[in-house]
Amino acid sequence: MNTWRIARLVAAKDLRVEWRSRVVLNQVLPFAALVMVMFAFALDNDTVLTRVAPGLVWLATMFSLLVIVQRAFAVETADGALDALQVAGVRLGGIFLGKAIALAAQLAVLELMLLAAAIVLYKTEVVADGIVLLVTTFVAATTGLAFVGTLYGGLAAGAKGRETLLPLLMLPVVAPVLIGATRATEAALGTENATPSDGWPWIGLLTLFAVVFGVGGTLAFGSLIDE
Amino acid sequence: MNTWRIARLVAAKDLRVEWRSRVVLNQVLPFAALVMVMFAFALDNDTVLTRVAPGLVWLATMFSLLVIVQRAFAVETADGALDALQVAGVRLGGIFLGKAIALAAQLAVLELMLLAAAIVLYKTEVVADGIVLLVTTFVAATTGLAFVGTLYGGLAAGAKGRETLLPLLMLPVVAPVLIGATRATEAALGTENATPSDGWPWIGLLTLFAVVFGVGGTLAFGSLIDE
Amino acid sequence: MDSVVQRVVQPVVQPVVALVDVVAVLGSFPALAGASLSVNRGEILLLRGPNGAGKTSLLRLCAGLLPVERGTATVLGCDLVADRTSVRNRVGLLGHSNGLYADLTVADNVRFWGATVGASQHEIDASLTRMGLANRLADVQVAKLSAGQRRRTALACLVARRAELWLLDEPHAGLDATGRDDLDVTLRSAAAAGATVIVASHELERAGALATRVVEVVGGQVRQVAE
Amino acid sequence: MDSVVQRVVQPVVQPVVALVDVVAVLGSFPALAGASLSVNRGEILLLRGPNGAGKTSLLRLCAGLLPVERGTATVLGCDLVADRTSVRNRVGLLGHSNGLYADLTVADNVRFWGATVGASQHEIDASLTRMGLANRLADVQVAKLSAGQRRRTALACLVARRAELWLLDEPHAGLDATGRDDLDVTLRSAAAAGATVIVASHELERAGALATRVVEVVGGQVRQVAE
Amino acid sequence: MTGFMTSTTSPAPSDRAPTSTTFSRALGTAALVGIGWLIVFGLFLSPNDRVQKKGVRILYLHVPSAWLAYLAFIVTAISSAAYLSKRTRSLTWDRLAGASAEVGVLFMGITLLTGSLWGRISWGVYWVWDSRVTTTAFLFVTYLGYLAVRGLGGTHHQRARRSAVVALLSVLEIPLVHFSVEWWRPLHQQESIANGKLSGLMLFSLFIGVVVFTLMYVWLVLHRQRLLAMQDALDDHGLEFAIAERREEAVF
Ligand code: HEM
Ligand SMILES: Nc1ncnc2c1ncn2[C@@H]1O[C@H](COP(=O)(O)OP(=O)(O)OP(=O)(O)O)[C@@H](O)[C@H]1O
Ligand SMILES: Nc1ncnc2c1ncn2[C@@H]1O[C@H](COP(=O)(O)OP(=O)(O)OP(=O)(O)O)[C@@H](O)[C@H]1O
Ligand SMILES: [Mg+2]
Ligand SMILES: [Mg+2]
Repeated sequence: MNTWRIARLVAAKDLRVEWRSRVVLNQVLPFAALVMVMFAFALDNDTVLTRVAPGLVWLATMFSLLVIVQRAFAVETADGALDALQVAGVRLGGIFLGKAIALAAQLAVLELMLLAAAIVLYKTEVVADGIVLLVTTFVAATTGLAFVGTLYGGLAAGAKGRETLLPLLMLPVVAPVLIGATRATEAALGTENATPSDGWPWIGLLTLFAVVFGVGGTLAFGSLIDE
Repeated sequence: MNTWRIARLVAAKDLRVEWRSRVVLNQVLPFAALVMVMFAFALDNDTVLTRVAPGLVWLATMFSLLVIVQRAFAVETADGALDALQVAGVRLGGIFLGKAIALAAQLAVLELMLLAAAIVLYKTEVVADGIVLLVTTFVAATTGLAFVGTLYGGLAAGAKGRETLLPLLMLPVVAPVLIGATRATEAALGTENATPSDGWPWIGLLTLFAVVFGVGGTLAFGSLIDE
Repeated sequence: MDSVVQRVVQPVVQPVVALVDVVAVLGSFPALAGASLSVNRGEILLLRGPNGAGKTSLLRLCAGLLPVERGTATVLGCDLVADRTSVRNRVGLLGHSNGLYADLTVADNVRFWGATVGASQHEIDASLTRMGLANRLADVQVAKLSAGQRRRTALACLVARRAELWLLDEPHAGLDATGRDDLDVTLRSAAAAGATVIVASHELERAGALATRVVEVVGGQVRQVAE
Repeated sequence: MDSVVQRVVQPVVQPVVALVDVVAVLGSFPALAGASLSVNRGEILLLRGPNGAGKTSLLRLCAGLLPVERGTATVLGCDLVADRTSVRNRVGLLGHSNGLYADLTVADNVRFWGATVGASQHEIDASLTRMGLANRLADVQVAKLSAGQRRRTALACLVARRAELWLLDEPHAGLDATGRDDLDVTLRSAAAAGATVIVASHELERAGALATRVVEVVGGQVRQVAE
Repeated sequence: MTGFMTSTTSPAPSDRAPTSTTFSRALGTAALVGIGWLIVFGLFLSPNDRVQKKGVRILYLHVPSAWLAYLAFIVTAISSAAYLSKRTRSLTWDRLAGASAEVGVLFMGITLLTGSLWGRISWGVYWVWDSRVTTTAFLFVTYLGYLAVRGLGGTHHQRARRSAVVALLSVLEIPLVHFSVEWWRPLHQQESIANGKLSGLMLFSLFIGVVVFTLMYVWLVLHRQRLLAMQDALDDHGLEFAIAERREEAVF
């Protein structure tokens, strides 16, 4: 059966797991909110805060991403389901896409919440003409993050002490997203009187990133999780 | 057999697990270092950085703490060893102390590295007469964090979706440590020309915190993990 | 009832499994050290042998999970040396672990694994009935099941996959009397419908009665057993 | 050899296990619904019965892991209703899962569990020999072992704990012929030395031959079985 | 499930067992009347503040809700302790703790809300990283965590033991919130009431506010506590059927 149907199957399965366990909803969302507060708290200086708010949104997203990805693959490895999936001949590209889709869905919800939090906590206000840029940024970045997360999540899933290997693998890779998304968001929010036009170049980076890891992942996922 | 011998036994076991798997050494330390770098990225602005460096050191510590605690209890729950421990009648207070000790040892190493990183990355310099304060802060904070981490780690270990419940429970509680340690460190490093004398009051808070959770944990750990 | 195994199998000239002097390593250890085995279509083969002899490794190799280090291995006409993934969608493996999603219900699990081969709802129900799960258990979360009930669920998932080659690792373990009977009936009818079955087991009476042929695995090699 | 079970047991007047109309719940489900059972010192009792009948729950209750909801339960003279933890250090439980530390070696594990009751090095070695692990395996990480080798390790840990009441959940599953013999010898000598053994199993021939008495668990109740 | 201790005492819930008594009804009416008074005094009779202008009127919601939230959490801690001590162990204490925590979270929420609204008026922003404001937020989250722990499952007594410990540890944050303003970054109002910076009429309106919130607190806790008791009783009742059903399995 074709890769695409597998992807739909796996995505549906992952979302159903979340639906039955409510883990992301009840625990990761509050966690993300907390991270925001903690940052603001550690930085503890309003002018600094508004200045770096966009960066913090993405930092918090990144940490939550870690948690969600960990969870997504803990589900697979807990009882050796990943083996079963491979044997089931479920095309690994399909698994990759499927898990990425489910991940992106959960991330999107999360980011919306974080942005809202940022606007309240850090007094960042959204300028009308930045909206388009903002939305584009979030879509591009989310896709990219979902792909990277799935790719390295799968890689770490096989390894020993995976709960700690994942961050190590992932953070350096997502750094570009962090920068790109931050700059683009700054432009959209007009932080330090940046204008939306400054933002679009970064979108290019984000999109490139998403495409590279999307294609790369679909092709390479198999060889990664195949021990 | 008495609580103290159990504690030594469990601590030795945990450290041996780390010795054989090298997970904290090879994965958490780099992770912490990465987090520091990420922060530097997110707020690329030297003046801001040096100003908030102490806060960031402790933020990074906090996130690494999450990862280490998760790992520490993943080891226990992976194959139902926690059940076995309880049946073995190993005094739960003993388990608590033991795991806390092992955790503190690992944290200490981590913090030293973070501080070094901060000094290099953020160009914060240590003033001689701040050293004593600095050391005291690290000792007090580390003890407190180890206790809290073990206590809530144990609580979450029983629960479904534990990898995500832990942060929710832990972060708000460690917030005081975050404040206290940050302020004390600032005082020690003379950030914003604070003087060591400003720091000592905070040590009080940190010590109180450590004592409360140490005693509380030793007494209450049983009822928390008892399923 | 046979609907669950009605996938049409075109007659194969060569044996379903043909291993010649196969060497396979786990880490640095040669779990299989020159194993040769040939299994024909419709056979029910029992692998017996001491702990650590290589039974699980042999099954995983046939499922394309373990790479062939030396020798030649052909399964269902696919050359595993050239591409061990090619065979996957046509074999079904039940390992020591069940490969179930603990958060999902029994029915959810069987439905998912069935869907990977496009099984109809009717076939899903048939599989559940086969393992005596078409009752209150069908809608209970797997996490809440007893050990044997989980094993039944895993078997139901396997049945729903309608594989041409069934590989089972100690399928009887944990099953009660009726469960064992259900299992034997299922395997026999699968074999009768043209599938091939390989069972690794330590319950020699039970599995011996089921099998059409017995071989012994010792020290990573396969040894014929005189009737 | 008997050194491993030489802990002196002072003669008890009342039965070792005395359950009367015990109700115990998992979540909201009464896994035990009015179970009554009495076991005398030196007995080897076999619990049989269908999957989900309540065998595991019964064993966990006797080990003080499962609270008594209604009825009265006395184990080794300790009243589980008043304080279910009181009995723990005197019973040993082998559940469906092994409760081993995968990162440690076989010897490490046995040493740790032995240490919880202050076993000497000589007793540790004796336990290893008992389960045929005093060879190259002793220094292999548990993570690398085969299923049966892990089960052996878990049993060795149990032996090292020299409990007065042994509770075993399907101890034979996964063991090869010699392993089973080793196990039976161990349990018989333990009983001979004054310990009491309760075994839950589905391998009626094997376990039946071992047991001095058989009862059936059905629907959360215990039913006597006519010889 | 309730343990053997209370399962016998807790009544089987009949389909029309009300959670209200004449007392609680009286209480409810008193609270309603009080709210009326609070509106009259808070919005009309009490004078404007020199600095805060009309904004000061938020005080009559803001402060009472905060103080009552404190009280609620302290009650939770005390009844948790009562549960943990062997002599007084009873699930009634546990339910009281739970109910009180729920109301406390509600009131703390009101404090945060009114606070940030007030902040918009007097600081021009909804949120500042003032010590008290932040610690309040942490206190709020901590008790969300407490409620999450109550939801972890297990038997009623397991729930009680677990959450009791968490409650006893969490309550320690209250002094942190209260004294934080003296410690650092005081942007938020310092102790102004205790050292009588308020005019008589303001003080009186505040007093009414406190009274009203107290009435509401007691009323809410009474009802929540009874509701929880009924839920537990319902579980026990369900257990009867479940046991009977389970025993059926043995027939075949
Ligand atoms: C989100 C923002 C705010 C939060 C979370 C908050 C929280 C609190 C809390 C917890 C208390 C109880 C303090 C105690 O007695 O321990 C309190 C008291 C008080 N708050 Fe706020 N507050 C906020 C904003 C404000 C603002 C903007 C004002 C006015 C400018 C204000 C004025 C007061 C006053 C006058 C008291 C009574 C102080 C005393 O005498 O104890 N608050 N607030
Ligand atoms: N990294 C390693 N180092 C040393 N030995 C290893 C390693 N990995 C696996 N082994 C050994 O390889 C063998 C694996 O064999 P396998 O799991 O196939 O045995 P099995 O026949 O299934 O045994 P069982 O009947 O217990 O299931 C075991 O003897 C194990 O000790
Ligand atoms: N939360 C729950 N909801 C519904 N049923 C549950 C729940 N938790 C446990 N159960 C049921 O309780 C029973 C547990 O029984 P237990 O594990 O003791 O069985 P067992 O005799 O050990 O079975 P096996 O032979 O398979 O090991 C199972 O029937 C399981 O389905
Ligand atoms: Mg095996
Ligand atoms: Mg069982």
